[in-house]
Amino acid sequence: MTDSKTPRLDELEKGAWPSFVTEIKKAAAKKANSQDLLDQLELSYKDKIGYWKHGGIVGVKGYGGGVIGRYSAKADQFPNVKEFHTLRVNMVPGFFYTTEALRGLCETWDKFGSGLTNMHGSTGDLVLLGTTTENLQPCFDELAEKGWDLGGSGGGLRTPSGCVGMARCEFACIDSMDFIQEVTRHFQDAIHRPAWPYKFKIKCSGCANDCAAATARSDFAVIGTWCDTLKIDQNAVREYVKGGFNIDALVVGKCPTKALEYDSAKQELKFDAENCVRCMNCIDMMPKAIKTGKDRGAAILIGGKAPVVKSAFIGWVLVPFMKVDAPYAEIFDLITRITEYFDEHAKSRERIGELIYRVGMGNFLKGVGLTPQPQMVSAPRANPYIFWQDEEVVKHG
Amino acid sequence: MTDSKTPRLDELEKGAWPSFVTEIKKAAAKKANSQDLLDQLELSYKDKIGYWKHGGIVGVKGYGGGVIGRYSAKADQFPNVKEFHTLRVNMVPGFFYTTEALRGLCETWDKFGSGLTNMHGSTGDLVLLGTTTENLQPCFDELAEKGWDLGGSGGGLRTPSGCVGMARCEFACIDSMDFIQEVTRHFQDAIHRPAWPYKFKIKCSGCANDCAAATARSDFAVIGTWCDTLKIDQNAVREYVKGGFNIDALVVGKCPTKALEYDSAKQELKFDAENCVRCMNCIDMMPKAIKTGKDRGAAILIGGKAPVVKSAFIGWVLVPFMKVDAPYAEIFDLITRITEYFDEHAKSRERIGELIYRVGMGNFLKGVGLTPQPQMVSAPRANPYIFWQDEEVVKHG
Amino acid sequence: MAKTDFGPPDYRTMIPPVIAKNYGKWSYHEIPQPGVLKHVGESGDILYSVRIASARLISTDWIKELCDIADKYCGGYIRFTTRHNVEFLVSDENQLQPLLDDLKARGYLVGGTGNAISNVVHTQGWIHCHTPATDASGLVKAMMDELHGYFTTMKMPARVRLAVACCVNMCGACHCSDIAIVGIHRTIPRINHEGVAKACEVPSVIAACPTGAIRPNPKLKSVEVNKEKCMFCGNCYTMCPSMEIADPVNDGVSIWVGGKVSNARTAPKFSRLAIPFLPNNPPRWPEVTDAVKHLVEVYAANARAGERMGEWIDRVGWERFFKLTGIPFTEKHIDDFTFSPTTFRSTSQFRL
Amino acid sequence: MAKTDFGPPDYRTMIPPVIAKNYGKWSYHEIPQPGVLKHVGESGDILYSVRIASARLISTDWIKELCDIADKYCGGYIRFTTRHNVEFLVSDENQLQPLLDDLKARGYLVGGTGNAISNVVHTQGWIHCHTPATDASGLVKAMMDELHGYFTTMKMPARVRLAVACCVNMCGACHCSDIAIVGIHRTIPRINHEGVAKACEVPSVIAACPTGAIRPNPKLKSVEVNKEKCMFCGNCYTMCPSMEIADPVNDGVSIWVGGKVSNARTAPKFSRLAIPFLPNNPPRWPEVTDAVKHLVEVYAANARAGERMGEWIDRVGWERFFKLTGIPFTEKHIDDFTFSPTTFRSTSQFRL
Ligand code: SRM
Ligand code: SRM
Ligand code: SRM
Ligand code: SRM
Ligand code: SF4
Ligand code: SF4
Ligand code: SF4
Ligand code: SF4
Ligand code: SF4
Ligand code: SF4
Ligand code: SF4
Ligand code: SF4
Repeated sequence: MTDSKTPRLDELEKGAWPSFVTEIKKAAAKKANSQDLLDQLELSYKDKIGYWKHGGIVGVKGYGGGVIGRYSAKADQFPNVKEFHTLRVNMVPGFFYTTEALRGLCETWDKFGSGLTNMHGSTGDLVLLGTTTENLQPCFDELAEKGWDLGGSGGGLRTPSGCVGMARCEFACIDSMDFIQEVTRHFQDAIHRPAWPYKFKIKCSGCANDCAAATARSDFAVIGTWCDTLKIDQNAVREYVKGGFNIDALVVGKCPTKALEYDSAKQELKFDAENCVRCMNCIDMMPKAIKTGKDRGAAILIGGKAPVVKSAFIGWVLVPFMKVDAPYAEIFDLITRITEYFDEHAKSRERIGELIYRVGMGNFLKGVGLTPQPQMVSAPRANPYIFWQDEEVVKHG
Repeated sequence: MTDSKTPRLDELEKGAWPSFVTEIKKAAAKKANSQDLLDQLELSYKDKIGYWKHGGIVGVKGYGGGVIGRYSAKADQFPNVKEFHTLRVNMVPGFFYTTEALRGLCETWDKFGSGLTNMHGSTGDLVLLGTTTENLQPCFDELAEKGWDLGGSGGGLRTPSGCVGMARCEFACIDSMDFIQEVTRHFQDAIHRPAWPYKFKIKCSGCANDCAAATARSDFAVIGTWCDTLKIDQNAVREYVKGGFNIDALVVGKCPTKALEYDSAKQELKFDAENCVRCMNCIDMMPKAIKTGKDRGAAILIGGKAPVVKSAFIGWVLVPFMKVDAPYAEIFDLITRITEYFDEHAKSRERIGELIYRVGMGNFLKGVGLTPQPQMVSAPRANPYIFWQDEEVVKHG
Repeated sequence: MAKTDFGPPDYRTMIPPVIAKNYGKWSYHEIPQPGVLKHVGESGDILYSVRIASARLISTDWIKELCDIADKYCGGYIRFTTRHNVEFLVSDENQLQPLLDDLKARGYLVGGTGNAISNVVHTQGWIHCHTPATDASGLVKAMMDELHGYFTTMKMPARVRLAVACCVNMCGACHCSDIAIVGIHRTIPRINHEGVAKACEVPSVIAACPTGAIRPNPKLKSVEVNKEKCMFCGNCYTMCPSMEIADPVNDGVSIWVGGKVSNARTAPKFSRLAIPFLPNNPPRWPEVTDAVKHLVEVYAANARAGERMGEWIDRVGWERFFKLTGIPFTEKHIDDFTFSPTTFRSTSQFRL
Repeated sequence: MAKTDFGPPDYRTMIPPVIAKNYGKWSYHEIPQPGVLKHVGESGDILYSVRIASARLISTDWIKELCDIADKYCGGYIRFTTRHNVEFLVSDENQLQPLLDDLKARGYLVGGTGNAISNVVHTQGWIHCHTPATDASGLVKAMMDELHGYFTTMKMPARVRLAVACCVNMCGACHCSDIAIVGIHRTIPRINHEGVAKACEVPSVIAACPTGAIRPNPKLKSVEVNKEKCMFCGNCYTMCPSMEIADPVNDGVSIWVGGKVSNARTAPKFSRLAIPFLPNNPPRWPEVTDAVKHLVEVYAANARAGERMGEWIDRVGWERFFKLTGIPFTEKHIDDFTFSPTTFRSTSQFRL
């Protein structure tokens, strides 16, 4: 123990939670760069500072994105991580894999890279963590051979991602996996050859539970919902109640618009359809008794992002309801209009949310050909600073 | 009718609501300037535009405020309103008057002015509407003789105003009328000789009903409240319920923090004191049964204002609770610290709310010697842009 | 030299004896009928306050008339309210009915209490200000002629507070009223360069513009307005008379709803845009009075007991508000000023 | 030339037959035990998903181990979740218990479902990024060693989502998590003027600063930082390597609470500042793990069933939150960025 070169990191092999240090050590047993990663990390733990330099521009032929260049600031000490770039491999939509596919991937990565990965990056990519500039191309070539394409980076479309949806969820109102797959294919050029002022992210959740964190973490969030009314099976409701389920505390009392009332005499769940805002809670709580509506589609929210520069935003309602069915022509058209507007009007490193904030939602809507709707706001403006256009006023004097 | 010179305004003598046109005509019968006001107003109604020019600086000796200079843009047509300044006379706190006092005021105003007033202006002043530059001084002299002082205008303290409070309201937690009287007296110099970057308003309401609109309409709002717990008379509650009062819909269901529950079996109103936010609603609805607490004082809110320039603000909690008892030393001291900070740091035409926004609440609190408290915010910051001071970090390297 | 700095008249000299005696010791109140408050002191003393509507812009003649009435029934005491109404303070119960009869005979409107539409907080407009986009007194008179039936009764779901301001300075309570009418301009200021150069402080003019639409024109020692950025607030005109903005053809009125001031039940709220523009149609502004009446009626028909306009809207949602009122929702309703992102809807929760 | 632009592997080739068959036709689900989801199709088919914790930063060795397990019990199919957990998809009920036994034998943690603390969304930190103020993987490991008992059970009032980001870029879900740990700098960037002049685009650097703290230094073809305005975000460093900001002594960790992503019951919420600073104390960050554990426990002891952290705080109020947790409230908790006025309390409603 005392002669371990990584006494600090060793501490992180203790305890019940799976240890990333153990993982690095496994890779280090086979790969010199993983060993140097471990040792450099130990130094970081000692010095309390990171030892990676700004990335240079590296990549694979024909692509502008998908690789994050990374160089060690301590290359003299850790020569094997002098170059330690990551490849962002486009994951399978829904994060499903056959073991065959995964084994193939591992084989290639053991050959060309560190043998370390993130399954997955927080955008959703399968992140291959650490290789040299030289190895990028052959690694990609072999990956491509096996059917793995790269994901996004830089000022372009980022790898779209979504929830498991219809594959394994009764709540799914749209086919989030299929949509993510098709949107990725349709806009591949924007992913692979980033040419926009800044990143643009698309995420899709099959319902308002938003298991893909789309509203918070993507510029363009597609959230499945319905436009008819949810369906209640009163017998199944009774079963829940009989089973001791506290329907008042967990369902009725938590409905955001008080659209539900339990009539304990009649043993009936009364529902005020007009006031349901499709929040999912009653369905979540009683999945056997309450189902989503049948006329399904999605709400689109725009502008979600992290704090840099103007503040974090949670996506804003852009389209209250639209159909999202294959082949997705309508929604692809919308994305095209929006990203073209983004490309044309955004400043460098300005997210779409920041652009909308700067030019005003009204101008943005006009620019992308959408009509203002009250669902877009939590409340109308409170300040009297209203713009009027020339054509709205009378020329005179 | 057809040969009336004011056919448009005549229309506004019809109908049930008291007519300001009738009032102007009454004055016009005695006063040439009121007649010209009427005629100029008719022209405005015809042309749909105002005919007053920017005011010049006019006033009375020793004072810098209390007069709004006003000149007609149509002085050639309406020579008697060539000069038509208003005097802002400091009303009686609480807007109480003896008929004797009012008659004396009318007499003087009939002598020197238009015979028209606003009872009252929206800040609270008794507005004497329209006189000449020449008449300002003699008018004021005679007013002063009768005990009427001027109110505020310009970049200084504006006439403080408040609700009727203890004079006629069982809800009053502080003596709003007395406080307004004393604060006016204490800070008279700042009213009469405005020397600050912009206006500063103080308003006081005896309770959270805020009948003086203090939170919305004053820079420094004093809102009466209590720091013990409200008092419930269960017998009186029962009387209300017996009388058919819907306690669940109007009281229990409307308590913002659900601190009340009516036990209809025990006929008892249960109260969760810890969660009462002293909103007044249950007391408002059942004044015979529920009373404010006994340990009384006020919450201070800062920054309320109209939209110009940075947006309208509703006052922000600055002091969650303080005692407000004569002789008001503590609160006067607070006002002094705040107005000194305002005088020193605000830009021209910057309200205190805008100043706080610009410099940051933390810096403002430090500047006026107050401690941050969670009551000041509806929620803590969501962005990670935190300032650290030199003394909080370690110097090294 | 005149006396100065003696402050307001001492309220103690202005209050009736029943108030002096029961000051701070009132026990409870009732509203026996619209416009009549009955306050009962811990002492058992009773004070009736009878509230009447005022035009606010009043003549000394009328004030003297009020004084006559107060002398007759109220021992010579009178008060005004924070919303410009007049209150007759009756400590002798026997005087109550005679007073009410007298007021009725004079055609005065008794009301404004409880769940009523009280008097309208308003401003100067064409009467006395230099920056108005409309008149205030006329709008109030025209509206209240239509709505006075709600002043003299208490049949609203809750109190309804109206306010009128003749320009976006909003002298009054417009930014926090159940219904607010605000005069607005819609065309950019017309610059008289000579005038600016002569009389205006250029940096202050530039600083006055909320949207940074004004830039200096050093050549002319004047300024220029960027048409794209100007939203017609008129703040520059306040700073500089040579930037006139009033426009008889295009000025008009906007309507705002759902604000409140009190902390009762819900926090104070801002009024929010309902109708961006209605034309200035003096003397009776029929479009405006119709719109306000409509808003009041839709509210009255839909809100629950005890629910202020803004509380009702918050319950049913703005999307339902626009549906129920039939008011079109436009890009003008969507905030585009500094805090706009905080008004955008950041959830998929809404009514379709 | 390699194949390009063929897109992700087709998910249809990656899903087990039971999913292909029941795709879009699931009827309901249950959670028979922590970490095990039971989905029932309209067809009557049943799919068990067994969820285990992952370190996220994993070796190909471990992936291959997962593959072995999936081959044995799941017909060769496996999935990952949006929070980096691994799911074994069991369509043969008989394989469920053997799988669970096997996982237990390997020391894997089964859990993360329902009202649990699931895996921690996190970032690169000292592992791979150039802008970190702390490490992410280490913090996660240290925290979850303390909290894993809440991963393998479902005894929280509601789900609790943790996130870690190594800098304020917040790659991940920090801005909307029940509890978020964010690395922060606290000292201003150190400018290497030569480097700036050589390699950095000055206008972009200036534009990158959220608070406008950077001004040009034309003499040096470089920039200066206004100490008063800099709040240490490091955004300038992202644009320009010659403005180093990492500071081993003063960098550290901030803790944020009450965010959520879902629209269930309440709208998505931002996480808000709880603890402005805790020191970087690798390898186990004891101050941070203690603080997070404390937050979790205070929440668990006080929230009602079904109440997320932010929902609980909204019900009891932030003033109560600070009292219950004993965390001091400081000027740092008060927003002073663009939208700050919308976070100030505009009502006299609060708990004392
Ligand atoms: C790898 C990854 C973190 C991880 O470990 O999972 C990551 C890593 C970086 N992010 Fe990120 N971001 C990653 C997901 C995110 C997310 C989450 C998401 O996409 O759902 C966010 C928040 C959502 C958003 O986009 O706003 C995110 C918000 C940022 C930001 C702030 C952007 C903003 O507008 O606020 C930056 C700063 C920048 O762009 O300059 C950033 C920048 C970076 C850079 C490129 C650092 C930089 O300044 O150049 C990091 C490279 C690290 C490295 O060396 O590998 N990264 N980044 C994630 C991408 C992996 C993947 O492809 O799956
Ligand atoms: C597997 C996964 C989707 C995926 O594509 O990978 C998933 C799967 C399910 N989610 Fe989720 N959610 C998943 C991430 C999320 C996220 C995103 C996140 O955590 O970053 C959210 C938003 C969290 C937030 O608000 O901060 C999320 C919010 C929900 C909710 C609403 C929670 C709430 O606020 O009440 C439900 C409804 C419920 O559980 O009652 C939900 C319900 C479900 C159900 C029950 C749906 C179903 O019928 O199959 C699934 C099992 C839940 C469980 O684990 O108990 N899922 N779910 C994700 C598992 C992540 C993990 O490993 O822990
Ligand atoms: C007379 C009065 C309206 C009325 O008819 O009642 C009034 C009239 C004027 N106000 Fe006001 N304000 C009056 C109460 C208010 C109020 C209400 C209040 O005090 O409760 C407000 C909103 C609260 C506030 O202070 O924010 C108010 C907000 C403004 C503003 C916008 C200030 C802001 O920060 O947003 C301005 C613009 C300015 O100062 O340049 C303004 C400016 C003006 C000026 C001086 C016009 C100007 O630009 O110079 C008006 C003079 C009119 C005249 O010729 O008589 N007035 N003004 C009120 C004062 C009478 C009195 O002393 O009792
Ligand atoms: C006389 C006056 C105070 C004064 O100093 O002049 C006053 C007097 C009373 N107010 Fe008020 N309020 C007065 C202006 C206000 C204002 C300010 C305003 O309207 O500009 C407000 C804030 C309005 C707002 O939120 O927009 C106000 C909000 C209240 C409330 C809370 C209303 C609510 O939101 O529920 C109550 C409580 C109640 O009535 O239940 C209240 C209650 C009362 C009581 C019952 C207090 C009492 O026990 O004596 C008084 C009789 C009310 C009535 O008329 O029914 N008073 N009251 C004001 C009369 C104005 C008028 O002529 O109409
Ligand atoms: S977002 Fe909805 S549809 Fe998608 S996995 Fe979550 S609960 Fe299911
Ligand atoms: S989905 Fe949400 S809003 Fe609709 S009834 Fe259920 S709980 Fe209420
Ligand atoms: S604010 Fe309160 S104390 Fe003052 S009059 Fe209104 S209800 Fe009475
Ligand atoms: S005063 Fe308001 S918060 Fe307190 S118990 Fe009464 S209704 Fe509830
Ligand atoms: S609202 Fe505007 S126009 Fe009306 S009095 Fe105030 S400043 Fe003058
Ligand atoms: S009217 Fe208002 S927005 Fe237009 S230039 Fe003048 S100050 Fe600026
Ligand atoms: S949070 Fe910051 S340090 Fe961590 S990966 Fe993202 S950009 Fe890098
Ligand atoms: S660290 Fe952030 S605030 Fe400081 S100068 Fe750089 S960009 Fe500006």
